[in-house]
Amino acid sequence: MKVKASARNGSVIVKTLLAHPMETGRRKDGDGKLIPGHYITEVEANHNGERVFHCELGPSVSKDPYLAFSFQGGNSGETFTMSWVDNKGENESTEVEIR
Amino acid sequence: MFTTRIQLTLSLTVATLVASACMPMSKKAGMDYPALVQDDVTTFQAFFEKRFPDTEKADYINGVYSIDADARSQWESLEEFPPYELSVDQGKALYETPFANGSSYATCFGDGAVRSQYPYYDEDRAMVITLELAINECRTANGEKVLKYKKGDLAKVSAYMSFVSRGQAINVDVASEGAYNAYMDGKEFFYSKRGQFNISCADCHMRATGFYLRADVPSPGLGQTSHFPTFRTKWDALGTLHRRYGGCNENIRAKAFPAQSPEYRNLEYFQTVMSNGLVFNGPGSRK
Amino acid sequence: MININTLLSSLVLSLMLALSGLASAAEATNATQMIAEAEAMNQAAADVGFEWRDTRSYIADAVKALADGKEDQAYQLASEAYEQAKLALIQGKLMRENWQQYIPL
Amino acid sequence: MNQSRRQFMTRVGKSVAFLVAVVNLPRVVWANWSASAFGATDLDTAIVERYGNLAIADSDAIQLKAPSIAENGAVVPISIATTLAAKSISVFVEKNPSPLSCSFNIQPRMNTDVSVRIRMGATSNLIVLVEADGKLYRTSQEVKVTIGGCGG
Repeated sequence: MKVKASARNGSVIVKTLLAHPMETGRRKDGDGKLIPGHYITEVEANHNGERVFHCELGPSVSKDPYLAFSFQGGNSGETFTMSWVDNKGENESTEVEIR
Repeated sequence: MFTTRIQLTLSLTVATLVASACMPMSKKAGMDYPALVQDDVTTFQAFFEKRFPDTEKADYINGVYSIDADARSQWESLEEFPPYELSVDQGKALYETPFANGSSYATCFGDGAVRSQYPYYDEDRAMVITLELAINECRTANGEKVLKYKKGDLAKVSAYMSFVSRGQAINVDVASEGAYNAYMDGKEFFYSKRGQFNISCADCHMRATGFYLRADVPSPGLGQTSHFPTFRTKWDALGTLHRRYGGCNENIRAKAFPAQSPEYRNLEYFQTVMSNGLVFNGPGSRK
Repeated sequence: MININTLLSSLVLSLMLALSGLASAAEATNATQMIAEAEAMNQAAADVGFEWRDTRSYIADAVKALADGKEDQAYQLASEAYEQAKLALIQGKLMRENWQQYIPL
Repeated sequence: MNQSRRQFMTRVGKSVAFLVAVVNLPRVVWANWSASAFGATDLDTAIVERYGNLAIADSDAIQLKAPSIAENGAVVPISIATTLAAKSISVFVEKNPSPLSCSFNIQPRMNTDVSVRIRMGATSNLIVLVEADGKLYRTSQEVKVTIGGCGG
């Protein structure tokens, strides 16, 4: 997970790229067999114990999903966490420093 | 299916036949090659200035995005996390990994920021040397196997070297008869119609640039060599300039030349000369 | 409908052919000969650097058709390859002499 | 579209370098993913599964930024902003096999300004619905998707 977060005008602007294949479940492999769907279903961000971002994704979001959003409050030097979970229950959480 | 017979006829006109009889032959001894070439550069760049008065000259290094706002905003979004970033990192690792004999790419290229030294005309060997060729020659000189020219590790090393060279000025000299001949070969290639579609590089990248060719706007011919190797979404990988040349040629249904063939090296030489005054900004990301 | 351009163009084509010393149309009477002529013509186009993308695959298809006993199809495919190669060669020669006429400046 | 497992793991591995720290959080409690809405295969069903039968009205208080011609249908960048007091923002692609692409649930401190890259299988209308005041507000735009060109 790559995250860039910067504080600007009272908001924290976040841009993130989640490394994930986002298999749609419709693609076939070399032997003509369907590759099972494997995609991120939810992404969220928490700052000071409060959820500041939440998104539900489907398999039609691009490979290595890119998301940009912003939330109020939060200052340069503080941290927040970004997390995702996919349809197989795999997940990742990252603590991000606000620049 | 069997219709090729008539496909050429459109452009083979009487006029060209007549004109061919009065073509002067050039390439005489004692010519001022730099001045001749500078004239070409000035005329070539003026063509694009006139076609796209709103585009800053320096912006042509961004290819079609210098002339297509809709595509540019998509590209800028992609560049938030550039798709070539990982390749550049891998290229750096490759660059720093010693060869079996203990030397490394750094033995040949120092810190790697040498993009603007290529392509150049080697007087002794009487041929154009490109960065990719030099990378492989560095390998063979150190007892390593050559790498494939179109993609993979070689493209990654080239991408890393381009990355650390970003901003270097394009300023290719054409100072000798040999260099001029190579330049003229590239120029001839650029303007010659070829393939079943009978289309030249110039047809798409001068005549048709800025217009839709089916669903694509061909990029301007100015600045095309500044940003390679390029990560194409279509390839989902990095590819070198000569890989792109091959793809272009196949698109017009001409048989592609091999990467690093004299034809493509001379074409790269000519095209880079045409972009003199711009800067190298590779690696790039494109559709 | 024949317009003047088409007419002139075909005139030029035949003229070019005559000048190029390759005036003879293919004289092959069977697929084997036609394939050989197509190969030779395609090599000539390649020698001037103007081979087309698909000519070789037409020849390959012709060879395959012949091996499958489809003589007529093989002959037709080889003819197509021959025509492609012939035009590619004309194109190459024309461009070699006249490329400066095509500079859009 | 191709990404081998190995590449994927390399990426995951690499991304660690970008982190301040990888922390072991208590297992995040995830909201219910709208499975039936994401699984719907036509636009109307997807909307109903996501939002029930809320009234829909076109609105110019939603700014949708999307290309008119996608450079690549696999990566179509879109941005959405609205001045409405949004509770959620959902993106639908009419002609995708599953029209609902993604859905942002607006949190109290979250600004109503988001960007995402989506896949579009073919030229289609892109429809954005903003849920506010118990109603749905809509804006849409056609995005052309082409294949097999020379790539410029």
